[in-house]
Amino acid sequence: MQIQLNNVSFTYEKKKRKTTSFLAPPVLNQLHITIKSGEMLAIAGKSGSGKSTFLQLLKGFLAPTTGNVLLDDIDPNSSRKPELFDQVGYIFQYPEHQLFSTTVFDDIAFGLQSAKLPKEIKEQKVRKAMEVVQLDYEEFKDRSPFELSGGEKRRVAIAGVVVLEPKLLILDEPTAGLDLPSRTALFQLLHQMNEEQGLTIIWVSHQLDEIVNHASRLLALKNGIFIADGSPVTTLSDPELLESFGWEEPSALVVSRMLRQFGITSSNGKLSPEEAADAISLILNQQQILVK
Amino acid sequence: MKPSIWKWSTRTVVTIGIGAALYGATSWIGIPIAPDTQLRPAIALLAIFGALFGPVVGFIAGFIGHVINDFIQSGTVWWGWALGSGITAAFMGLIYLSKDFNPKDGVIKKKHLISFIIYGVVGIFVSLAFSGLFDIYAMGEPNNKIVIQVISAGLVNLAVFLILGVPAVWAYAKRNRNNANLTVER
Amino acid sequence: MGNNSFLLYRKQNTWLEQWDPRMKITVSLIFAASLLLNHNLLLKTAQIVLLIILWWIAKLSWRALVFTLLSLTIFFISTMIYQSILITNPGDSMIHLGFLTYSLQGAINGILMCEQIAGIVLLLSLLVRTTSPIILAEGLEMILKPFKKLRIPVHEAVMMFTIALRFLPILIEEIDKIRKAQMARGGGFHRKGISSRFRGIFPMLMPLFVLSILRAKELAVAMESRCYQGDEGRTPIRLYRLHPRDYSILAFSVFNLLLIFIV
Amino acid sequence: MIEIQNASFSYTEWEDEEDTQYTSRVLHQITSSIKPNEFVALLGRNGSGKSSLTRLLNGIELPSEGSVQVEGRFTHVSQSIPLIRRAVQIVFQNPENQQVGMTVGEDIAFGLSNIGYPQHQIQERIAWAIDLVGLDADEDRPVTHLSGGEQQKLALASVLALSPRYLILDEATSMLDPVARKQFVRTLHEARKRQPFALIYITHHLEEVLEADRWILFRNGHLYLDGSPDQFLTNEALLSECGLELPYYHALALSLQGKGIPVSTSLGIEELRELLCRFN
Ligand SMILES: Nc1ncnc2c1ncn2[C@@H]1O[C@H](COP(=O)(O)OP(=O)(O)OP(=O)(O)O)[C@@H](O)[C@H]1O
Ligand SMILES: Nc1ncnc2c1ncn2[C@@H]1O[C@H](COP(=O)(O)OP(=O)(O)OP(=O)(O)O)[C@@H](O)[C@H]1O
Ligand SMILES: [Mg+2]
Ligand SMILES: [Mg+2]
Repeated sequence: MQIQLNNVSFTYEKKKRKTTSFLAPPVLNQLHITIKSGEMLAIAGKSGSGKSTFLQLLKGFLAPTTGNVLLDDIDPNSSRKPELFDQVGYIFQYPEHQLFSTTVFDDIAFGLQSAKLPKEIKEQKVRKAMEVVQLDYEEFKDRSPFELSGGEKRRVAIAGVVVLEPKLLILDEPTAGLDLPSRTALFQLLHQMNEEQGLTIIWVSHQLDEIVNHASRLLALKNGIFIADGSPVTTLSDPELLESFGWEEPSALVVSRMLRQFGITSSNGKLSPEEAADAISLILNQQQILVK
Repeated sequence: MKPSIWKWSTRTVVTIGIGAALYGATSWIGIPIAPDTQLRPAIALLAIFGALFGPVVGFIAGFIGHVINDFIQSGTVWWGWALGSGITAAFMGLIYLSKDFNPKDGVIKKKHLISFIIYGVVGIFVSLAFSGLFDIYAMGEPNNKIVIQVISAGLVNLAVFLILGVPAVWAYAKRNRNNANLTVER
Repeated sequence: MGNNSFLLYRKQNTWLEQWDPRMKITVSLIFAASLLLNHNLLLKTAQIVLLIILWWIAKLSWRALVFTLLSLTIFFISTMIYQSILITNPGDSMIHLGFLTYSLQGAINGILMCEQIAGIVLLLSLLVRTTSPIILAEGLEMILKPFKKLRIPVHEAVMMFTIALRFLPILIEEIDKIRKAQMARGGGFHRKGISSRFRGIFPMLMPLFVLSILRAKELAVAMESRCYQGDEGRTPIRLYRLHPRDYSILAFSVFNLLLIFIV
Repeated sequence: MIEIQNASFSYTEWEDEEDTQYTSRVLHQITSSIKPNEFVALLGRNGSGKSSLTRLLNGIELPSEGSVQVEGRFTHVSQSIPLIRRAVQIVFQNPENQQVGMTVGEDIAFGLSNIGYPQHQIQERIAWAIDLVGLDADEDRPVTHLSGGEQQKLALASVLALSPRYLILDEATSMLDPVARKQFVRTLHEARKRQPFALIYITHHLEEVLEADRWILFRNGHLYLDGSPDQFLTNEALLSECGLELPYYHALALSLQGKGIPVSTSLGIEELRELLCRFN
């Protein structure tokens, strides 16, 4: 699904007749942006810079103060078709905001209700969704989603949305609180859905290496506008941009660049530690000067 | 074990506070069924609160919830009706006092349901009679108008209590029975 | 809805807001008493005018005033009808208003009654619109302090009230959140039609209830783990001191009460 | 000193009949201790029992077997609970559950008021705490108008204001941006220098706890291993078993060492450059 934002601004203060309201700058300021179908888009920025607000605009939870949001060239807000937003899957910043049923099974299956599927298929789908978030079906299906650990809640929340097979998936800091295996599994799943179904994925993250590893495009939000928009590798090795956020360049990029400078590698992307080690040892071995 | 009805732990204080807020918040939801009469699901909450936490907690939560809701919606409090909300919840909470009733552990029997319904029905009409009399004496309201109001409000509340409140308590208890069975080892 | 806009109080730092909350509550009570005891048309009208002037001083919106009064119209009308039927002394001169017939005394009684209701409503509105709920609660607790000696749980009651006030907007938002969460899963049955709205209520009510109970549990834990143990050893968050201003307001309201008996 | 002796724990909501036992035991016979001023990291996979353990430390929950002692006081003695709570403060995983006040200022003041903080200093203390965590909001801001990260900052501020001797942070920085997180860790260390307190830090990211004195690894409710970070940093298999990822440079160093290239474990960019220069 393609998304287009035309001149979108947003402010939480309602317009009042009195003057005070326009003193505060808007949270989002005149955004112009197109997100193409099948992108893996990461969004980064300071706490409180408006990332969650931006995502809520895309899901229709909030309506822009000015400008419009187009989903596949239709503006659901002005054309009174809010059901278009139903194609968007949304995972909240706090999983508690997402859970409401009395058992994990019911919670995950909630979205399947309207489809009127036979019981076995429903169960199968739930089982599969729980599998991808690494929750054991038998152990968890009858437990209350509120009596789980933080990471387990997060996984239930993700499963409940993934099971719907949306056309656009929005995740607000999905990896906060997840351990490594579930993070890996989550991204494996996202990549798979992205490649096989052409699903558009948008997520917020504070982990720069995660962005470098998984995003095809990065939007960096500051003072209500996207001050950078492009491939994560180039964006995150741009000293000026890093400076303006106070970020440190991800180690993978630093090392890869150094290896490039030394002519050890020619790839202009990023290297995992193993790849870097391989390249280094290869070159050292080639030069036959490995001192023992 | 059920805690005593007079215990004022932090937990109780907070539960009453949030219960009151909940009653107030759901009072915002109303489905108009006839001019001047609304189906307010909030009354079902009083039932759940009374049944789960007893008459005292129910009374205070209902009373405070009503007061606050009145404050916010119009800036005025109709004390008679607020006390009435409390009384309704207190009556529904009488079920809490019967010894083997324990919805938190999933213990609820047919006879409980019957007495629960009786308490509820009595509660609804006692409280409305009270509110009506309160209005007549304290606010100098004309009484024939009040009588009509009391009867129609009573019927509506009764319907909500029977359609939403009773099944909700039943569902809550049933859900806990399932859970309890699952977690017990032998 | 959304936000806290439905909390009536908004910080404006007007003159009325600076009054000591204890005094404000006391004065309101005295004023309410004088409204109830007063049966002089002129005096009562003056009191209403005074309240409206205070409304203006507090920089409250006129729309809110009109709205508050409009919400009472049913009571005004029913009271006036009631008075017309009830009090008819033979021999009184009659006033005809449309289909209603009044004796002079009846009309005055009706107006007095309406003024009484309006006055009390305005008074309460003024109180809650010019005082932050927390300050109001603290004031109430200080006034009721003597009752603590009688082992009446004043602190607990005030705490409940405060929590209820704090959570009301949050729970209303929570309703919205549950709706959003169900929407996030493609459930769209909160949109059109009365019947579907009714069907939408049960799936909302249960989660809301369960969530609130959970909230209560978590909040109790959070409060206790931040060292809360009832009102033992608590210091009030704010310092309250009575200024000459507060005493003069008290004096005025007592004078107002006495005036009724003099006239 | 916090001493945990043989503590087991299960979430028992319904504990009436004596002969019922619950399978949901989440902690199994934990024995450990935390010394004053120590910096300890609790690590482990989701659901391994980290948060549950922290709830035992200030008496929110009591162990079903064994005991927990804080500065010589048992948590199951109800008279000592107030003193224990003064000493041990927790920032919970979900900051929303922690907010008591309606505005930022009231929330911070709540704890201060409970401990009988001198009235005339409360305002000052609130400002101090807001400043300490770098919260970009004045004290009249309603808590419901804060973003996810700002809520975490508020939770930290209201707990730091009470100057605890043991501070437990349960993934308290998971929603802060890298700068805020670094700044926060710096302020914590500053604060600890001025007025030492023990720090118990839960996270899923090892970079944040490289400076810790001790790492405690959890697995399925068992205290699995307890030792200095250096001990674990060379054992990638063990760490990944506990759901942890080595920081980039550590992983690189391990890989290089595996290939027989002599680099130190604390490999940094400078060392790498030197290595490459030497051979080029
Ligand atoms: N309901 C609200 N009412 C008023 N202001 C709000 C509301 N929600 C958020 N804000 C403010 O709007 C700004 C943007 O908030 P948003 O939640 O979008 O930030 P964010 O980028 O997601 O931050 P984080 O990474 O901390 O979650 C913040 O300054 C926040 O304080
Ligand atoms: N309130 C509760 N009632 C019942 N069981 C619970 C409750 N909270 C947690 N559990 C269970 O206890 C176990 C340990 O949970 P805990 O919260 O301590 O994990 P954790 O190590 O903090 O994990 P995470 O990294 O995901 O936060 C989990 O299996 C969880 O399902
Ligand atoms: Mg956010
Ligand atoms: Mg946890």
